[in-house]
Amino acid sequence: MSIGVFEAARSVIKGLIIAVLAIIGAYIGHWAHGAILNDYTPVQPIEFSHEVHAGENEIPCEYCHSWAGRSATAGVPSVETCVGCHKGLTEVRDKPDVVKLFDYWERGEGIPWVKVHDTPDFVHFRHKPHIRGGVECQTCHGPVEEMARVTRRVDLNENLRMPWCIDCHTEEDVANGRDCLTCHY
Amino acid sequence: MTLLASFAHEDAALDAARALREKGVAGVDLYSPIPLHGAEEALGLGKSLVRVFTLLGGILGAIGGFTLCVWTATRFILPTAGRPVITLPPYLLITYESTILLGTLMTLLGFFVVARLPAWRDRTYRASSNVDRFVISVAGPGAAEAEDILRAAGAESIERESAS
Amino acid sequence: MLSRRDIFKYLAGGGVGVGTGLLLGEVNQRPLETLLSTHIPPEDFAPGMDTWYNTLCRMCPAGCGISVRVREGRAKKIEGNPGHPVNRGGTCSLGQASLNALYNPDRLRSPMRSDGEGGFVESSWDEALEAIAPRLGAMQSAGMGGRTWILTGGFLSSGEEALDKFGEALGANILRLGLDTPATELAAAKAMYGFSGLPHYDIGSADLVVSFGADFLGAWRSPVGYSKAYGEFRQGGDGHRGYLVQIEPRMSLTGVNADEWLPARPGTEGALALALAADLLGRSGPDAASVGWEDLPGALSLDEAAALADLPAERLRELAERLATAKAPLVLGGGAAGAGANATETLTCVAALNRVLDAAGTTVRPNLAHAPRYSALSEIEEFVAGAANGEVSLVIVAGVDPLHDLPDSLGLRGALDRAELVVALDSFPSDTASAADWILATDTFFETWDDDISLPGTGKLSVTLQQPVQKRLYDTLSVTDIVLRLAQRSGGALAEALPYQDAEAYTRSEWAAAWTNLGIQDDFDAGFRQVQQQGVWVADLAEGMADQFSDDAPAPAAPSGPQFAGDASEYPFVLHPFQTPGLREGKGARLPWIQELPDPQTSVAYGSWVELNPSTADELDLRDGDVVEVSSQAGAVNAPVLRYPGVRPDVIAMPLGQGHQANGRYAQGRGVNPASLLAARSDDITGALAWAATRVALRKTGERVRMTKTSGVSRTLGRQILGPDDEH
Amino acid sequence: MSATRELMFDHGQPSYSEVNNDVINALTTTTWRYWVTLVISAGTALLFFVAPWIYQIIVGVGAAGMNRNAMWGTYLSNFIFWIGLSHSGTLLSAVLHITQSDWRKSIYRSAEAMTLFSLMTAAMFVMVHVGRVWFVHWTFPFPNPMELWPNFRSPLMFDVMAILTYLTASSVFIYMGSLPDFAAVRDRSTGLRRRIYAVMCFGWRGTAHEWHTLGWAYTFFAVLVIPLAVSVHSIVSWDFAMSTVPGLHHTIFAPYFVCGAIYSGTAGIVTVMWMLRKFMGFGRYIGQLHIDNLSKLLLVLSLIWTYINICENFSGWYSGTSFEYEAILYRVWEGPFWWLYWEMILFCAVVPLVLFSRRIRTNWNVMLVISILINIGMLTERFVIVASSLPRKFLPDVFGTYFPSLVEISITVGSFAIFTTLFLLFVKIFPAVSIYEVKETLNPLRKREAHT
Amino acid sequence: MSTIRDKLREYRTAGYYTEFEYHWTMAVDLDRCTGCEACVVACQAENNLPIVGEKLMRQGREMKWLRIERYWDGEYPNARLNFIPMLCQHCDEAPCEIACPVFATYHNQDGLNAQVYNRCIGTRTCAVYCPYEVRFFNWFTYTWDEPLEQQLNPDVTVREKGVMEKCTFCVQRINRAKDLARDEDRRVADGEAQPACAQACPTDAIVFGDRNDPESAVSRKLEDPRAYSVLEELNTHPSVVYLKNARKPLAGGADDDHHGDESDSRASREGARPTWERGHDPRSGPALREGETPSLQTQQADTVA
Repeated sequence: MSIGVFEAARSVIKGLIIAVLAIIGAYIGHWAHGAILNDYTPVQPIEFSHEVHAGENEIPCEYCHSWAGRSATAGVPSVETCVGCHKGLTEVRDKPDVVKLFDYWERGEGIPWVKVHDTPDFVHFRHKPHIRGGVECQTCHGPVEEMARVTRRVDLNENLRMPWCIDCHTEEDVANGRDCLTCHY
Repeated sequence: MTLLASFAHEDAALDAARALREKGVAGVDLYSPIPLHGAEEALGLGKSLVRVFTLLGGILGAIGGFTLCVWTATRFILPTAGRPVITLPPYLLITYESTILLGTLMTLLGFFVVARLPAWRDRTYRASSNVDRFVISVAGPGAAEAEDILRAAGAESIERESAS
Repeated sequence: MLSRRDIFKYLAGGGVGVGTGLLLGEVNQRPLETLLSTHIPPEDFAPGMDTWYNTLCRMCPAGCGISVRVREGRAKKIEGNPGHPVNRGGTCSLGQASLNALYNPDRLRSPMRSDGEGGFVESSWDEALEAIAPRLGAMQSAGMGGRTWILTGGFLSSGEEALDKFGEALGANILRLGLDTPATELAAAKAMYGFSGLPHYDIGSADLVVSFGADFLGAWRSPVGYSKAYGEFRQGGDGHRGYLVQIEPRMSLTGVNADEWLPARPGTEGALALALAADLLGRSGPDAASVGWEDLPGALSLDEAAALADLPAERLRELAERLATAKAPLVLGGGAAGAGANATETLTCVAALNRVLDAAGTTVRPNLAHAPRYSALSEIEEFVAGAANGEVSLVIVAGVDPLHDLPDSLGLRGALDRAELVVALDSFPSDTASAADWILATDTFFETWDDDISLPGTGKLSVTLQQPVQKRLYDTLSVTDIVLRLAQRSGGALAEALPYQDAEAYTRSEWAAAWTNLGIQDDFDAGFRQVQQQGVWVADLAEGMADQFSDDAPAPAAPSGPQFAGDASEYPFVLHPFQTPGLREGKGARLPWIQELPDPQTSVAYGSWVELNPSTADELDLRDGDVVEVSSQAGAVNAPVLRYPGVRPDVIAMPLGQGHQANGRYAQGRGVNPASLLAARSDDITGALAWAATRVALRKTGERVRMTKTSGVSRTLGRQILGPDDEH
Repeated sequence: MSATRELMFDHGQPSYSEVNNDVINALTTTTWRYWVTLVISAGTALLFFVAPWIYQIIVGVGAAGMNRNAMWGTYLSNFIFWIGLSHSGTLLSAVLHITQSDWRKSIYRSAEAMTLFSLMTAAMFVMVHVGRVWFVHWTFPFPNPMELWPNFRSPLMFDVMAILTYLTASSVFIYMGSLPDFAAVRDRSTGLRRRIYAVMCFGWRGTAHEWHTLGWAYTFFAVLVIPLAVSVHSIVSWDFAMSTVPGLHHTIFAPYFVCGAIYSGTAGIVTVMWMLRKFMGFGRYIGQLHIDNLSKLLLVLSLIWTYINICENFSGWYSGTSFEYEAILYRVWEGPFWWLYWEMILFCAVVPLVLFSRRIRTNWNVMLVISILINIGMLTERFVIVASSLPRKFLPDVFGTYFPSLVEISITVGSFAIFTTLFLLFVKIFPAVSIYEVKETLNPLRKREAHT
Repeated sequence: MSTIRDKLREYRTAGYYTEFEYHWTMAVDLDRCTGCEACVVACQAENNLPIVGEKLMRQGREMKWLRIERYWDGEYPNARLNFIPMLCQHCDEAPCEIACPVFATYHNQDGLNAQVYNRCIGTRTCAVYCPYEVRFFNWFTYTWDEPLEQQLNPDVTVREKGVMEKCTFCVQRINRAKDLARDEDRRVADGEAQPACAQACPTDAIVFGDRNDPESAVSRKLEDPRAYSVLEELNTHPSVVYLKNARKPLAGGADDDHHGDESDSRASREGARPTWERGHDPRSGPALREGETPSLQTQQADTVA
């Protein structure tokens, strides 16, 4: 008497279904991590609010990140720059984060900001050509002026991964925009 | 109801099958431990459909392989060694390989489809038919009249399996 | 069909999957990086952008101007300063690698005190100066400054001048040390051109260069400057191509590039030059009379000279013909030819040949007249004797490494051992520093102020400014800073002589003084800023800065025959130590890039070797890698053999620069130091060390090593790699 | 007809049920010796292959002895060796199937298994060879958002495609041929094994229709696989021949490699058959006729191989260009591996000449020795090609040498253990001798013939 | 439809991308080259080449994108040594480029043979196919002894184990020059982009520039009758062109052709000015700006952006 395939394989098939579901789940999980949940908002040493500075007070980006238009890196402002304004702003002098700032100032130290937007070491992203090409800061960094704490918003820039760069370079017809050596060397 | 007749000799089984066919008995099948030359003719099996699958697979593979090469090469154009983007000799090699790959896979698919595998539970199957017995099964209405023919052909034993 | 339990199982499977996916995503995230803001940025601070500072390369006395690329406060790359008259934008391998000195892992990071057992413990500047300054003060007030000896090198810089002033105020003795010093060349120039200083050789506009032993493309004087000129000489803009003849027993880098290489017997170069000069004088040329000599007494005929030098006579005659017809010939002498027992005589004959050729004044030009003084062997012996008698209280070693660079036979090690206190001013635990009681960690030249007048010169007045390109990496001071602080702490005449706050103030004041001396009317601050930008101050030589060549030198006497330390029967070979472009006398050994750089001719890296003519090697049954013992009167070293087709059969050549007993992980214990083989033989006239006048013997040890060598087969094997075969 | 049938069985024909019993018993009854062997073999694989490989992944491929001259080394030559070994199965199952040589039927299953496992081992060597094995999936054409695809112009991509196809085709081939036998195992077993084999045989019943379809499909496979096998080793040879390296840049390499592959594969079969006879008790099914035929094949292949070898050296010598001439000279005389070259000539060209003697041809033990010698020779052939050509290309200044490091030698040894382990697993999963096809070679169960 | 046909024709054109935007080319004058190896160290400094150490060097694993090859000719005393710098030839028809299965190496629109480190999987096929043997493999992840890593060029990626690398013609400098030129809406001027080796060369033996510009220094060099490519017979069309050494052959007879028929070179010498006065600043980066003083107070920082 023969034994049927599916009869014999019932438990195997069940196991397979579970395995397939687990794999699909893993894909979903991984995708969700990257695509939905991965707004990356690290805690900074000082709770500096771009919402207050860039939003309410309308300080232009390049006032502090002064090298963006001239150099590969945008640069973070020196402690001196921060203190330069805050010296005169006595009304916020007692806020805990401003106190922290002046602590740094008095200790003569730099502030160890946590990088939010970062590319791997083999990618040579240069700010200057992008700024000169008229790319808004917000295109990559998101509406920073609305953020109390800066977030890398995954819906905006897909975690700064290469497909996103390539798409823009293709759409904008950047000169040598699809040449690997433009970014990787 | 299915009639199962077991034979010890392949020529006897083939004779029986032939006789059944001549009588126009339907639902005849022959279980054997080895492929029997003459079974095709005895049971009226023609050329297998598998070859269509193989051909289709080959054609699909050839087109697919070449398209894959051309399509991928033109997605992100990275010229190499001064060669044109669409370079025939290497692409034909890939085409050749993919022809065989798809041909093989389609043949496998064809085999399963044509042989109707995997099979469901088969009550008429007897393990002895995979050792040294040749079993002829007659299913359905012809079973009654087949019994005599099978006995005449020299069946060792005949049993009945009620249909499930 | 589908039971509840099954559904739970499926859900659980999916859930585990989602969790795993999330976890993977978390794990895959890039690591957190911080972005340190500056506190108060320097005014020229530009993140992500290069800043270039023009300064001075101090790896050798040539004094090339360099531009240092600085990014985010760190020196990243060295380029030649295109506006600098010495190197005109070029650099050499050693200069390129000098960044390795700045970032060397074995650099001294603070002053070190000897623990008396060969080790060193970290100390502080206060402690260090306190240990030395009172002693200086005491010596000063007791008028016993002569018990202090200062060992230094031959740079012509404000920093050295500070040392000079310091020594003078203290009444100390100063020894200016170096293996390959230009002392003999200076003496020859004085004798033949009446010129105190090193003449400027205009290789670029010569059409024939005959070099007696001077490896001007490799390691002689100013390789970069001469290489620039050599480029012009070879493929100048006007389509002429100069012809280069190199006369030396071992094919140096210049010999490799020469059109003709004549392996003359060592020590016979002077006789050759004189014979050529006599031959040219014998021809009735229009220039012959202007020399003022009718003939040259004692000069050999060309055939005799050829026999003496072991050269084919017809090659020599060809050379004489070439010299006679050349339009702008130039003869150089140096290297081993300037370091034999008859070196000064040899170089005098070479200079005489230049005069006969009318090259003196055209391709050999006056230069800034400065005659750096180098210590003769007798002065070193005096120091050693003084130390033996307990008359040396303090030895200050400033930036030189005589225990490595100079022969052991001079007895310097014993002298330093016997001295009461030895203070080494060095950035590295060099061989000498390791024998000191105190090592005062000094800056590299990227971190401090100084200046330099190029030793070989440019035919112009040019002073290169050295300025810091980045903040000090460690707790170090420059030699000048240390001298200034010591002087101030000691008080008295020392403090009066050097009343400066630091090296920057001192350098500025020196420049301001020079400005005044030269009678420059411009605003000094603006002018100095401009020099800072350009890295160099250049002017044409004013009247009196350079002696003009005099025409009244007497005809040179015939040079004495070659003499060597060691008996020819016992020591059959002449030792030819040579400098490689990277290692030089030993400064390059601690730079990993230099250690890893294959030697140009032999492709050996990371070690020493003994070059033998293949025929000699066959005779002694030696193959590449066979370790031999090379012994002289003074000592013995073991090194592997390398068959080198460019060396005379009776000469063995060894590279200098390796064989450090200390000096950091890259140099320590690597290779051998042929300087330790050298006998304490001096040039007969100047008393300078004759480092090419030692005979050695070879003994096969039976050991074999695999050398670190990058070249596989150094023959083209019929492949047309060097260009298509010529039709003719 | 019957005379050949008699020749196929040294100890008389078994009955149908005896065939079932013998083969399935060999599969199901497992002695402690088997387990010991399996543990030793798997342990060796772990110790000599996996462990050094992990070490190499951690520190970098520098753990191997390759250098700036010889960027390829033992890993690549082993890769080619294993690919070559895989050609046995195709030859026996496909070529001899098409030519209807019945004697193949008792040995082809194991030969196909050899194909499969040596291909897997070869694929392992690709992984071991590459510098960043964690990115090796980039060689597969999978869709990705960066629109970056593999370069199909690269000979390595030909390799990827060819090996992928060959691996797929071989596994399908052996699996499909085993379906009826899986059904036989199923029928004789109970419990979990029965369930497993029930699934593995896809419910095979042996109806005339199924046999009919299998026959057709099988023949098509055979037809597809033969050109595939030829192309696979040609393509592997083009990894070499497409380069400009003197000593590798030969037009004759494709036939040379294909011939060498079949040669070493056939020798491999002899070795494996000896093992099956000795340890699995298949002496009844694998006998004089098989070894005689295999030996004749070996002899012919050896002669062809020798001929092509001479051609290769001759063209190098006759070309007169310094590159080619130097490369040949270096390989056969001047280089450090000249003795390996002559060892290869001895084992692969000289030793097989004794096969002209029938007494040697039919002596299993002697043939075992000869087959192993041939495979040692073929292993060194690939090594010599790589190790004597790559260190000396065009520019004499960068001439160097290449010696395998301990890691490479260990991984080479370990690869044999991997192959053995896989084969040991195979004999306990697959009926190592095809049951139904052996039955086909027996005297058919016929009433008429029995009576006459 | 016609666009598809056009595209197909384009894709089927052999030598696609031979029309380079810039065709970066290097000319090496072997008559000027003295083999001093300044270029070798300059390359090492610029491109973050690791220090592999003596052991690895002995195993033939040194990392030198640019090396000096040496070839002896003749025997003592008529021995002669010839140098030839060997670096990636950036062949227009590069054998290495077809070899890579993942497109980690390809030809870009500037005529550069590109090597993309992050795409490389390390099959090393390109190195085997390269007849010049100028591709180097990272056998290990090399490290720098603290604090030597502070010297590393931030513009160049530090490569990890298992990655192939080679001379890039200092593409970071080329990119910088192109960036500057684009800001000013012009082409890159001759001499503006200089690889480290060309800039360091003390004899100006290495000349680098754009071959598409007929006025460039390198274009003039290419017209020299001494120009040739190494291993020309392999048909790789290198972008590195060598000018043959003009020394008379060793075995040849007396050599008077360079000497006898010269015009008055002493007169021409008078008119000749040293090159450094003729003024060309090969530095690729911005020079010290006007009125700026170098400062001591450079901030020390891990990463400063």
